Amino acid sequence: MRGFGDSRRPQGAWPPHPGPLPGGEREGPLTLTLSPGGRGTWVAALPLPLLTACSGPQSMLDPAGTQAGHIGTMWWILFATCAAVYGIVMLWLLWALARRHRWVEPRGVLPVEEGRDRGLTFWLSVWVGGTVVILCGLVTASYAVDKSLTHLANREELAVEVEGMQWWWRIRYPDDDPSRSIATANEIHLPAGAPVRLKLKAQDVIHSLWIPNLHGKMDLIPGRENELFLVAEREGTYRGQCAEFCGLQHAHMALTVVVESPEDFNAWKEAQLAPAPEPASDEQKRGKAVFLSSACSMCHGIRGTTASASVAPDLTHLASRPTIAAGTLPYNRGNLAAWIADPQRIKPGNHMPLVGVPPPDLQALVAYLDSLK
Amino acid sequence: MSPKDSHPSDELRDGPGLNEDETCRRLERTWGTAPGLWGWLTTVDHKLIGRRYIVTGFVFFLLGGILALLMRLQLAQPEGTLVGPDRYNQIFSMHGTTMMFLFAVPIMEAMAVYLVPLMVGTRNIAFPRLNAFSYWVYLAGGIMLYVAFLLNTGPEAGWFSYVPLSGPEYSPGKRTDFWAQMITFTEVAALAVAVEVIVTVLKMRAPGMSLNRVPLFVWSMLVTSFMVVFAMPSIMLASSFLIMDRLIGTHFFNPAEGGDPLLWQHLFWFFGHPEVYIIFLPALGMVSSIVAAMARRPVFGHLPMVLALIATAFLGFGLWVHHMFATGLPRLGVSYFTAASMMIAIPSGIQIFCWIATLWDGQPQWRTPLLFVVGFVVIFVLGGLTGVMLASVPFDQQVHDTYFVVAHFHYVLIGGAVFPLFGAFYFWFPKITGRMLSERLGRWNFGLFFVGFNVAFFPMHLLGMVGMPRRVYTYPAELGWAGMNLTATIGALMIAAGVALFIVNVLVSLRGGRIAGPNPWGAGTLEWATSSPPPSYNFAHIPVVEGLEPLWDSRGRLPVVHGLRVEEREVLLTTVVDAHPDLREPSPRPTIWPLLSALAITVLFIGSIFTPSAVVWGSIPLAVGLIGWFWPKRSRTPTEPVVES
Amino acid sequence: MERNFVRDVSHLPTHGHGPSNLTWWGTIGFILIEGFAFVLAGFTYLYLMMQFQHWPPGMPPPELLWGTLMTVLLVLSLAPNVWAKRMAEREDVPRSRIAVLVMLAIGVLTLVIRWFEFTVLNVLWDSNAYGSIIWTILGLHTLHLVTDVGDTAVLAVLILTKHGKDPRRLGDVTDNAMYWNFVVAAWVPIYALLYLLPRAV
Amino acid sequence: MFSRCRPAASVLALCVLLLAACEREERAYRGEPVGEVKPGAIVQGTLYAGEPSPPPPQRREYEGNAYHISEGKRLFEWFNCSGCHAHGGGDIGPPLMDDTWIYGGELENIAATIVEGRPNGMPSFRSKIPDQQVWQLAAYVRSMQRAVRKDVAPGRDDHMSASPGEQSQPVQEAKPGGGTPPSSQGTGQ
Repeated sequence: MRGFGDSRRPQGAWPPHPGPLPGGEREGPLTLTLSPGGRGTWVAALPLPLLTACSGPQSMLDPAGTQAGHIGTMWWILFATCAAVYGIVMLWLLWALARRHRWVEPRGVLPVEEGRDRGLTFWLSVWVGGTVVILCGLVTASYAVDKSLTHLANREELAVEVEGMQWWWRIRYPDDDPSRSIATANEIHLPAGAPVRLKLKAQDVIHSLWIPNLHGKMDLIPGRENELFLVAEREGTYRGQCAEFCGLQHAHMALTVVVESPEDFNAWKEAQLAPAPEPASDEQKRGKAVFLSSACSMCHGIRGTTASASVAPDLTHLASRPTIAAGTLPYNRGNLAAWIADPQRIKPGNHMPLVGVPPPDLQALVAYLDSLK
Repeated sequence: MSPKDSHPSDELRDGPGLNEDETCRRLERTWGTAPGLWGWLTTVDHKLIGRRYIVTGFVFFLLGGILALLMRLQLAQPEGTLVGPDRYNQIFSMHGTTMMFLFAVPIMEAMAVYLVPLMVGTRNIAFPRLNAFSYWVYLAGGIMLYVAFLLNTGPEAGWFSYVPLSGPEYSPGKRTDFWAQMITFTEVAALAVAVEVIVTVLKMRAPGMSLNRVPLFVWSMLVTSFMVVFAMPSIMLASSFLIMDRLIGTHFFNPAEGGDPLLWQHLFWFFGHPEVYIIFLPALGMVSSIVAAMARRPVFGHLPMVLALIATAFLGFGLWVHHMFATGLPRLGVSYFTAASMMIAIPSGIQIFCWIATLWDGQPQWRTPLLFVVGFVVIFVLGGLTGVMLASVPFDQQVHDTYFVVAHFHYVLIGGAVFPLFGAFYFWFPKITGRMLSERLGRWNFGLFFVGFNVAFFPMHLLGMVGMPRRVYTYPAELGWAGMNLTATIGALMIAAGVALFIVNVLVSLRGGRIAGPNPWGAGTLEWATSSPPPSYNFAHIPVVEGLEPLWDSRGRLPVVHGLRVEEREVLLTTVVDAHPDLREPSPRPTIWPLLSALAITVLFIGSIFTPSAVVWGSIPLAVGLIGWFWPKRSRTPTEPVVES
Repeated sequence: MERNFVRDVSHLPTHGHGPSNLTWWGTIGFILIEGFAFVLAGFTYLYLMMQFQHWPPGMPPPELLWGTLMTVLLVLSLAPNVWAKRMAEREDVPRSRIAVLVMLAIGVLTLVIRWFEFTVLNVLWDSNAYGSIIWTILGLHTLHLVTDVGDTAVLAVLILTKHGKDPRRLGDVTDNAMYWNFVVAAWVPIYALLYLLPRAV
Repeated sequence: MFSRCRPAASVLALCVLLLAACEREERAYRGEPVGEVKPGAIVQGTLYAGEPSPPPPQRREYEGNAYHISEGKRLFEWFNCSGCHAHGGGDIGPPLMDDTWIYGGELENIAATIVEGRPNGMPSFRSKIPDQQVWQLAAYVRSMQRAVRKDVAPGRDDHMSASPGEQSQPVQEAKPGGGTPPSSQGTGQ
């Protein structure tokens, strides 16, 4: 029952039957905590006060990659320039309103004085000139930063295919040797410091991949293939989210990006290459049977078993992922059980149906899935 | 054919030969709208239709505002449970659609329908029947959308309806079809008004109002109308493609058969970006009117202001790609749009400068309209500057489709258009109703709106940068967005209170407001030369214009022309550039045909949602309606035939 | 406010031809709108063309016969059209009547030809994006033909009855002629786009 | 020529359609299972039955709902129904777009066929496909043979050589009981 007890809300009896689960569609996801430390630390970040909110697992103001760093610089340039301009306009407005004005009788009209208007015309041309100079500066800066984003593009060390689906992310690490390519979902692992090319595709509707700590967003468009080139520098766990409205569960289409040392990355990759472990306990064996004989295997695949469907996330190493349902819930057994028991309450409208697995089977199924490290 | 140029002596004309009271009485009989329901349905008076248009637009503003409040309440706390995703998606789609298509553009055009004929000194708008038709079509489209929404058939793919999400495969049912047809309704209405305004401004100006003497509000509406003419065909084409993809299986947006989802985005934003200026330019005209009257001097830099308007319009068509920076278009081409998008700050900067300069040199009168203008400058300049930021491709890639953009365009659109509009309400309410709005309530209204607006929308800048995307129906607590979202919701409630206060003010002032008189602000343009509210014929005699602010120039003794018939509806046409008197043109009388044609076209449009054959059988009643509309009728006095257009 | 009569306008005429008419300006306004819709549809055509490797994709382009016939007829129709406009401006009612009837006949003939054009496009609107856009463009132009023919028919009825004595009907003939010019002007680039371009690339 | 009452009748029909909007547009993504798919006799439809019995509730709930049918369309691809039925045109399995139904063309028949399987190749999906999805699939299959209202039938899809979309076809009633086993059918062999 790992991770079960640390839910913030009372969870109700296990197995979650009979009757509707607590939480649910009308009350939001069941539980949003996770086991302390380790995976998915971003989720554990407590609500932060406004000023410290700038840093975070999904903030462009806290860059952890080369590209995000450049864009961060661009932001500060823009911010400083625009703040200065705004200040000037506001000061002038204040002066214009508060100064001692020419006297005019009630309902009278002020004559336009040629001299004063000529003076104003001079300042207008200064103003326009200044605007042009500032804008040229900003256009140049923007262009320079834009070029720097693809500076290392030809030194690609790793290619990752990201495919947006309604409403999850299919991630592939292609390899020339097909048996060495990895398929996973809703998590990207990246070696720190390596130039990476993300190949972006979509099957259904337009999505947009946005990992603000690493780079700006790029759309995933059916019929097209886009690219995002990035170098992640600082190790850590970051959060990305779909940024193009994509339907009912656009709000729950997140992914986790783990930036780790090259050694850790290779270890993770090797682990992912392995087929699913064989069930060890009787309960797990029964869970596997449930999986293969029920609706699960119509959509999900687990390498090393007969389940080979691929329209839903590959579950071969489900238990090694930090979240389930595309960042909706932190991974733990309790959440997993709740999710399988009634996915439509937690993420209404998503494509995982209400299967109605009987409670004893559900427990076995969760035990099996939890063994898929 | 004998042109009826000579006038028999029995024809009555305005002028020195006819007693003034008698002139007004006869003009009223000629131009007045019949009382009762029939008169209401058949009227072609631009003031009645304009007023109707304004009220309808404002009702849609309130509806859109209620939807906004629902969204803010849902987002006030993480994992909110007020509405589910399906309802939320419909709500935000309806909010955007309502505000853009049913509120902002129509109400700006409505102000033009009311004010432009008065400001250029003529008796009615050009093509008054088309004007009536336009209103009915707009009303039908708006009602259709809201009825559909109440029947759970509201649009669900956003006001921008990106394909494939809005396409046949991912938006089942009729939701998006209703949205697409609503576009057709409102575009037909908007295009009709645009043509009317253009022709009114070009051909019906008072004698002497050469182009360099046209008031800035009229200029802004002229430029806006031209933008409508060139922008709206794009969205009509796009929404037709969409509805054909959905209903008869064309492949415009199907990449598997050679279509392209990005085609939609190009067409949509080729309309969608100018749309922002279509909303914003009229507001600039309003600001100019208010500033001149409140600063007690003409706006500084009339010519630069006009050139800035025109430049904005031209540039406005060259920026649409900055809505598509994240779609992976070629980098170099995209850089052009960065430059173009930033350049639009130049004309905007000129205008801001000129207004502040006018206030600086003038003698600001601290009345409510001026408060809204000051609020406009404070808010809009900030929105404009974040717009400059968004023109930068790398920065836009970060904040595109986040709450930063939500904050930006609300600063631009509420600050840039709604604040001037409220200022305009306070400014022209006495002209439209004859009574002043309360200044005290006005200050409270402004204060609540201004503070509430900033409380609601300023935090959204930061929200966007710390990762909150747009169009999410909920968000997890762990990301630390809760506090700012709650603040925004409180601000939204303050805005609602401010708007409620405005409604109270209107209701109270309609009954007990101070009587305004013809020119309560001592302003200088022609709409203030007639009584408040203006008579059905606008002016007893068509004024002659000798300067930019005719009432200030004429010092109480307004020059006028005479010789228009008083027993027949007749308007004076003038030449395009110099406004020399050219023709006396008959003006159409009230008729039911525009309403019938609008009903026929409504049946056609709604029918075509369900069956393509409606386009065929629906065109028959429409043709009947149009023939009835254009069928010539004999005038009451048979000496001069009348064309009804 | 006091007024000061400075000018008498009672001698001004009550109708005119061309740009001094409001209707003329209104027609120009709608021509601008529709013309721009044609331009955008043309851009869509070129945009979609860039999505394909072959254009048309795997089928022969529309057969030339009927489309070319349409082009010839439309261009030739300009002559009677200009004549109609002149006669109307001269306020020559009998000749204007003849001219309107000729234009009506030509209009009906174009609709017949258009029917055959649709039969030789070699693609359906729901086959692929190429089919969608050529059907749409042709449909859009047909809509203009139908509108103009309907308009001309109503005008013919008016001008042949007692309404024809009204000089304003002659103004309508002028505006109708202008609109037909637009319909022809819109067709020529469409012909090039739909019939010639696929053969050139 | 159009008869004069055609437009009027169409307007009336539109009003009815508007009222049907709520039912058509509901997104019942967590619909309570309205009825279990029971193994039962093959209902041959009202044409054959002596007394028309009231249609079961899921007919309205699923056949009248655009969302369910579009979900059925998605699942038809996901579960690779096309592998045998080839987008409804028929291949190894019988065509689904025509009006010939071996095991009954009503919603319940189709649902039962999915759950139970049929001889000559149609596997049983009992316990493999949850009830709601079975009904969705069945409703989609009904739309393929144009037996559902046009305003709920799906449009074209975003794939190659897509058919024009079920809603572009005229509505027609199923003629149940073709009686020819798929193995001896001419089509698709």
